[in-house]
Amino acid sequence: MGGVFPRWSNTVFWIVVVCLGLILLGTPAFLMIYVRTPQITGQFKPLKQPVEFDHRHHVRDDGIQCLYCHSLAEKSATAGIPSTDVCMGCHSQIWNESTLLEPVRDSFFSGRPIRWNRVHDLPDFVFFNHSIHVSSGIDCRNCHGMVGTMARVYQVEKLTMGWCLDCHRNPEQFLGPAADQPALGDEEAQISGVNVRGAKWRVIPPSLTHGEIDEAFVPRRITCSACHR
Amino acid sequence: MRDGFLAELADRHALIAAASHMRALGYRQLDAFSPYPIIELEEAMGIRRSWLPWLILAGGIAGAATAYFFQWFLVAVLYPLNVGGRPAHMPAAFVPITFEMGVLFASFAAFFGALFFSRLPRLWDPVSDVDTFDRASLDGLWLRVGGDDPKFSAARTAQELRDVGALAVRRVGGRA
Amino acid sequence: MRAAADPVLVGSPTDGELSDRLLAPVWRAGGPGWKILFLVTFAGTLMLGFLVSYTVVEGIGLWGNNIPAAWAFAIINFVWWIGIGHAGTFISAILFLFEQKWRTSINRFSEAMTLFAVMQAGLFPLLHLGRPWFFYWLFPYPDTMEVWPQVKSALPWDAAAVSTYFTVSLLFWYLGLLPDLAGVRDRAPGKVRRVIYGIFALGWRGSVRAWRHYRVAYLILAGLATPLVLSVHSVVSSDFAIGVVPGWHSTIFPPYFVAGAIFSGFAMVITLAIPARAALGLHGVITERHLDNLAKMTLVTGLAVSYGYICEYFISWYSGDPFELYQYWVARPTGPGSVVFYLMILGNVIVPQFLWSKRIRRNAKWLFIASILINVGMWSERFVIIVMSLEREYLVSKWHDYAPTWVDLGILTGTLCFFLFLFLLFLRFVPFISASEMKELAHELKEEEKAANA
Amino acid sequence: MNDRNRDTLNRALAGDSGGLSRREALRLLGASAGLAGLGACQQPPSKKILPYVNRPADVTPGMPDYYATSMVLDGFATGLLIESHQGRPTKVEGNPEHPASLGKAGVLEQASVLGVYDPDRATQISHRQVVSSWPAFVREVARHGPSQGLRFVLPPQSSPVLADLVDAIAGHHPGARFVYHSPVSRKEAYRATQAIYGTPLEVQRDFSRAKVVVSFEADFLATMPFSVRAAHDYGKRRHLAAPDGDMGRLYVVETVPSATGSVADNRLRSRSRDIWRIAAQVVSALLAQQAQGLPPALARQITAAAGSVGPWAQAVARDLLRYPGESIVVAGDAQPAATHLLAQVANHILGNVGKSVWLTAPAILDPLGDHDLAGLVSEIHAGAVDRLIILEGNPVYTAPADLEFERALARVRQTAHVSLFDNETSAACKWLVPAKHYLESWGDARAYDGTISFVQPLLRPLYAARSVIEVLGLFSGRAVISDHELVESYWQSRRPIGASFRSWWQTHLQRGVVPDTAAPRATAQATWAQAGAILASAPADGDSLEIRFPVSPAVYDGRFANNVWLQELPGTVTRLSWGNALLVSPATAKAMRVSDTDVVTVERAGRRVRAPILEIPGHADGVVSLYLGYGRRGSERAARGVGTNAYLLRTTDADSFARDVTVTRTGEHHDLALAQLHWDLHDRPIAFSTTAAIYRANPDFTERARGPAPSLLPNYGRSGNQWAMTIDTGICTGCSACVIACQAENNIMVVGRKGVMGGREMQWLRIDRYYKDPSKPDPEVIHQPMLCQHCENAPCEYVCPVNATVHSPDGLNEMVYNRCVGTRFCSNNCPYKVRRFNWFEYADPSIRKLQRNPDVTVRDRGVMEKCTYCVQRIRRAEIAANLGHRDLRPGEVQTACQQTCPTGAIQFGSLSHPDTDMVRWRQQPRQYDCLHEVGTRPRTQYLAKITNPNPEIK
Repeated sequence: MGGVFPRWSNTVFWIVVVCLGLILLGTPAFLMIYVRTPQITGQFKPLKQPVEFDHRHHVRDDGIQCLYCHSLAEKSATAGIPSTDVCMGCHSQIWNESTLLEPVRDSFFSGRPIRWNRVHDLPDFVFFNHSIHVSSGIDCRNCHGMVGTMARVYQVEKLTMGWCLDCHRNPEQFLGPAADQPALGDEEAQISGVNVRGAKWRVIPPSLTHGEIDEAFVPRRITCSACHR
Repeated sequence: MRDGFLAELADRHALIAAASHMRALGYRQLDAFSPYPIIELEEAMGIRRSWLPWLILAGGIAGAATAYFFQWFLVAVLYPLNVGGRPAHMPAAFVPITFEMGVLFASFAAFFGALFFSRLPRLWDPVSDVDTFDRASLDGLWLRVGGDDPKFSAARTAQELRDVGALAVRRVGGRA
Repeated sequence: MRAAADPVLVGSPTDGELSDRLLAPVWRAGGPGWKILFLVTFAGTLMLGFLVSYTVVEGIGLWGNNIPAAWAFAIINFVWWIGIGHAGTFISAILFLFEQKWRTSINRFSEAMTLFAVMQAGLFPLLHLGRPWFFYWLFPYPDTMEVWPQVKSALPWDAAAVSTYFTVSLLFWYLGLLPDLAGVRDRAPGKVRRVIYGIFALGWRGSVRAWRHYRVAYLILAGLATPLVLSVHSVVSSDFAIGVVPGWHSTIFPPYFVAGAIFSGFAMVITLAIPARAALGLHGVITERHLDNLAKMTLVTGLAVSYGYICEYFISWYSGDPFELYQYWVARPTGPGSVVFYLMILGNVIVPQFLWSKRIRRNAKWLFIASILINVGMWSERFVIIVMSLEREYLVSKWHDYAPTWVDLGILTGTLCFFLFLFLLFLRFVPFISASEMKELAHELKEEEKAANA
Repeated sequence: MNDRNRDTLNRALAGDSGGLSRREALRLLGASAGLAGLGACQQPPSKKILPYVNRPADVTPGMPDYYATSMVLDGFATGLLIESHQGRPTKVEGNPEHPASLGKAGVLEQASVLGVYDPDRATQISHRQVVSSWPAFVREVARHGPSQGLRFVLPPQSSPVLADLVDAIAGHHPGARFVYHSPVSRKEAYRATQAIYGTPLEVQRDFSRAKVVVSFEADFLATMPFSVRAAHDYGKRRHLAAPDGDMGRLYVVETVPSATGSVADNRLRSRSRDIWRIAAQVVSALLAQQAQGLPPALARQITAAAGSVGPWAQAVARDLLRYPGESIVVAGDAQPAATHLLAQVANHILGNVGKSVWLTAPAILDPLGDHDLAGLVSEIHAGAVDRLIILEGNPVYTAPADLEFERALARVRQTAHVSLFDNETSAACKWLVPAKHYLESWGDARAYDGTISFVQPLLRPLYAARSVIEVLGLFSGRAVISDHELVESYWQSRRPIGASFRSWWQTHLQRGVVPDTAAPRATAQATWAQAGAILASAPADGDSLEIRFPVSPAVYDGRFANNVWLQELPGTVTRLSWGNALLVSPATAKAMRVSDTDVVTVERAGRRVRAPILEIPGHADGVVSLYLGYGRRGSERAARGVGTNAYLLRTTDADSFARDVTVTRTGEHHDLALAQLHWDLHDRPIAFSTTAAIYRANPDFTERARGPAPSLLPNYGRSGNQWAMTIDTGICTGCSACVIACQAENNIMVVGRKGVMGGREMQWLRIDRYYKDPSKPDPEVIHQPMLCQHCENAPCEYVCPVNATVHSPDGLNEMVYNRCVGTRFCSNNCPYKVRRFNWFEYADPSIRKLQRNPDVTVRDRGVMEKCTYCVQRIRRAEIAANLGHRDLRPGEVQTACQQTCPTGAIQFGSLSHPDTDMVRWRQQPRQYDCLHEVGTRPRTQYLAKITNPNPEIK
């Protein structure tokens, strides 16, 4: 009767086997890579905001410091989106008839808050506290990037747990020089608008070991309940 | 061994006799097909011991070592945590997974090694085009002489096969 | 061998006859009995699918579990099924190593039984999770959290053991199946069937070189599967033995679990073999000798299980631990659900004693009934260990009784149906007795006979 | 302040508040990921942030604020601090400056925060079930000329503002009458003091110094007014610092086991109607030793009434006489005036009056209840009432059954109910005006001791609600309407001379209390004028079956019945949640041939109810009892149909206990949602107790359950703060305030009756109740607060396959919800069974979610949870300390349970602060670890319960 398989079936068989193998191994590999892409982490996506607020203008051109508007960053868990009256503090005087500022005036006079779109969003089970990071000497830019160069703000860092741990395991790498040394080149400071570090913040000298940092500063760098409660 | 002759034998004793006879005649590119394993045939054809066991051993050791290394590296080095007061590196707790992975890798080595050494999977082979060869998986017993055997000769070999009791001799491969 | 006393193969069929007889069910249409059973078990499988989805959507609150009995039916079913799986590998691997000829006619379908039982078992560790969609956190993969599994827990051991066990059993089974798949490829009517079986046969042609590697691989896989059989239920037993729960925290658990697993597995083989043999007219290949041997194995392992019980009770008394004393001497015999405890004693201690009798061992009907009782008994044992221990743990204030819900019962029934469903498919589409091994056996027997006659 | 609150609230109601919508998105994420099998590959949709338009200066988003206010219950104020997150009150704590609280809060106060977010609250003014409006109500009901037929029914009141309004109304409507009605009447106590002193007076007691306390059915530690303070003082007094310390002695005579009874050194079970006679026996025994100051006729009457004095009373009297001026004899509100009288006689004989006991003018208006519901009903039937305004309360439900108040209401032309809920009374009234919750109201009140306390709102009313004084204001003829203006203008007119009102007002509002305004000690002399008559009115004895109507320790008289936390709170002694049951002693149950869950019919004077039986060891024989507050049939969904309505058996002449009751079996069964089914210790080393005498002789009686546990495991470093807890079971009364505090702090969901019956309750902290010798008729009770023990060698941790529960360097057993896959192995392996599993999605989607603490994750379905030692508080304090460049101070971190525990039985802190009670306590010899021998090394440790029974009583 003879075989049922023609000669080419060998080739086809192997092609199929290799393809199946690739799919089997490739799918998880692809997914693991995919979750690290900006598509999933939400990086580099400038969000349209109800007000065309331009950080470049305010930070670079006007030299306004982060903490002027995000004033809660050193006191509270949240850095705080400025309330409308903070905007109007200046804009009642300048550009007070600009159409771009219509939503701000609208909010101020109607009492309805401006509905900003969230750029940096952590899951609900993560309790991030701005004040402890800022006061420990973490530069705003470490997490938020060069906001002063962004027209519309976007997320720069991955904000995954692994990314958090990078710093929590080795905080000294991400801390600036001690308070008495100039933190940043003037130009850089000017661009980023970051100038949060003054003498009143406690800065961890990079020479300390983990143990010494534990002892003297933040004792729980990587314990779960530092962030998950 | 793309072409050559395929000779059908009546029973296992005939097959064993034919194989050892052909080997005695100096043929080396011999192969036989049977529906069940015939150990004496391997001896008759002078086939050496398989070294698949060594591959399997290597697979097992590799699996176990990888498993232990990963357990140690992940829980004692990458992210050591205080779990129930236990030390981060706790060899006793790593044993089961190490063992299981050793067995798993060894089994993979055994299965895929056996296929690989048998040159499988191969859906098509010249012999499968031979009529009635399909009985080889049921009750047929066949001896094959490869066309690349230095002693191979289209006329003489067929005759020699008939002489050792082949019920039928068929040409494999080429243009039949 | 005492082959003369009792045949493992009746008559002396030729290779061709054996091929026809053992391969033909693959291309013959199933009878009406098969069809009815198929439909019934298929419906049960659909119900299982529905209940699984229902549980995943609503939460495992649908089950009867509570605190303290946070584990119940799911884990009982898991341990029970995986225990049943043990006999297949035991028969095909350990008996192979001991060159027990009688294993030949039953090893294929006991291995299939193993695979299908492990498939049922594998369902439960997944399903019983509170958040089954995160099951992959039990495996080490580079996640964005940079957190890893905790390998001091017995559950990752379990994941490794069960998946290894399934994989190795599958490879072992498939390797043994290759010659028969080739047989079907070459013998079956119709091209489609030949092509399909041909692809699965991977081009097996029975070359002497292939047989050589095949034999080595098969032997070593059998050698690997042997410690695996022993390790899997040992690991499963550590799911309990590493805990501090009175009734779990016991060093006898690994051997006693392994014995119990093989015990229940043999019982299940008997449960499946007796009806299959009758329905398919295989009295010639599955002879009374097989039943007798299976029953003897059941008796031996059953005695081992009884010994385990005695040890547990002895140690609980000897240690004087008040929690264990209460657990073993009060909670189990007199506590809530003590009926299950007595079912366990009936099935696992009393019923096996009847197997001392040769007449019962060789009587298919009684043996079948005994095997069912043993299966029930082993399920009860897991209930007793898991649920009854948890119901009466350390802290008196949190003693609480457990009662299953209809979802629990439905899922158990569903897995039974799914198991039978797979088994019916197997009987119909896979040569369920190894034709190549039978041929080898037939020749060996012939040689022996010749030698004996000479 | 109000603008701000409205701002936040509007956002929250629109579902826009960051936390809430984020959470829901997460759930969707979970669901879709479940289908796709790819948890990490979904991205939630972009979410909104809504900043303030004008940020108030005193609000820091992300940080809680605390405001002082007071909760008033039947007239008496308890000062509270309310934790508020951007305008959302989330948690109630005691006000340390307030004398009724001293920083502690009870069950009802703790749970009250959920009431403001009750989804079943009345939302709109309605007239005959049709939506109406405030102007219409004002026009139809309030704006009438002076009227003779105007009547008000309201709970007892101590508010000066309200008193002022009452006077104003009396001026405007000369015939108006006020009926102060509460089902929990204290009238008998006032009748007794009136009989002695000629005027009703409040008896004040100082438990912090009493050496011997005798309680005649007074649950002064849990359900009486001022009980939080009493428990605080009692806890301070009773805590035994060393084996030879002095702990005083507490005698309790009672019918139904109560919190107070459960911590008594000597407890005597008695039918309610016999308790006065036991009191008489004690007094009679006292009189035998010491009789001056008492009219001889009265003394003779008492001795005669007492009959022969039993050994118990003799022993108690001898004990009391040992400490003249340092003991307290107290009678319960449910007791007849005779018992109160006898208690006060005892206090006089013992010289306690003026020392441990003194008298003040009552804080509440009309203490004797000159106008009561019975009078009102007869007035109605006489046609004298044309307008009836019911301000809060629920008299249709709570009035004595013989009054048939609902029928009477129908005869009144104009009826209105100002109520939080559309309840039984609202349904019977023509008008329903939603009442403000106290967290939405302005007001004032006096504490039990007379201290002026302020009520200020934490948020604007969620609905079109009005407070009681606003409605009363309508009738006063004054132009001022809002409660804010009423309160402020009243106090402006009464500000202390010379002070600027603004600063005085601001200061005292902030403190919530005006210090040093406790009522002065009354100077009235005991004349004993009507004492004989009171004594003569004491109840007779007899053999008939008695029924007792105790107030529920959870839902009180039923007004809190829709509070799901309270419904799910297991009873202090019954351990029963979601309903009540007919409580009987095992002996009586046997005599009646009934047992647990048997449904019986209880019949009294032609009225009958059906209730399931629950046997309670320690209950008096020959009595059955049924908690008030259940069997509601208003529109409140959580309360409706739960349990049996005991009010149906109550009549005017028998409002706290009654005789001649019959109980018959129906043959039916009703499952009870009991949170604990077993209470025999089986000699297990779980809880320990002994007597002071034995403890003195053998201080090491807990030896087998303490000390280092042997282990093969290496020790982990223990530097820095190491958190730990010590609990003194000796002063735990089982009041369960900690349970509710934990529930509020940690977003613990309720599971309902079925959930509790299925063993799935979620409370992280439970109070286990053990009977030391359960076969005895009156076994000793041990309350053991059971929460995560934070074991150093935690069995739960090493069985988790995914590292979802691990140990922190500061000694916490951490539970990472978001890593949990829900294998539940940890719960199986927890010897203490303190882990809780989310079997379903328990998160309440209703408006109750506004109560949630934003610092604590709301747990998803399928994850484990458990006590965290309030890790959010620890981390917050650490951050604050870090910002302040300092170390944590001892006592800076308090867990929610510790903070509210009235007796201070729970102490929490760091082992690195040796100078704290927490550390000192655990060095006492009576310290033990629960299940020490399992080797878990728990951080939560216990002190054994020590009782000090009178050796003269066998």
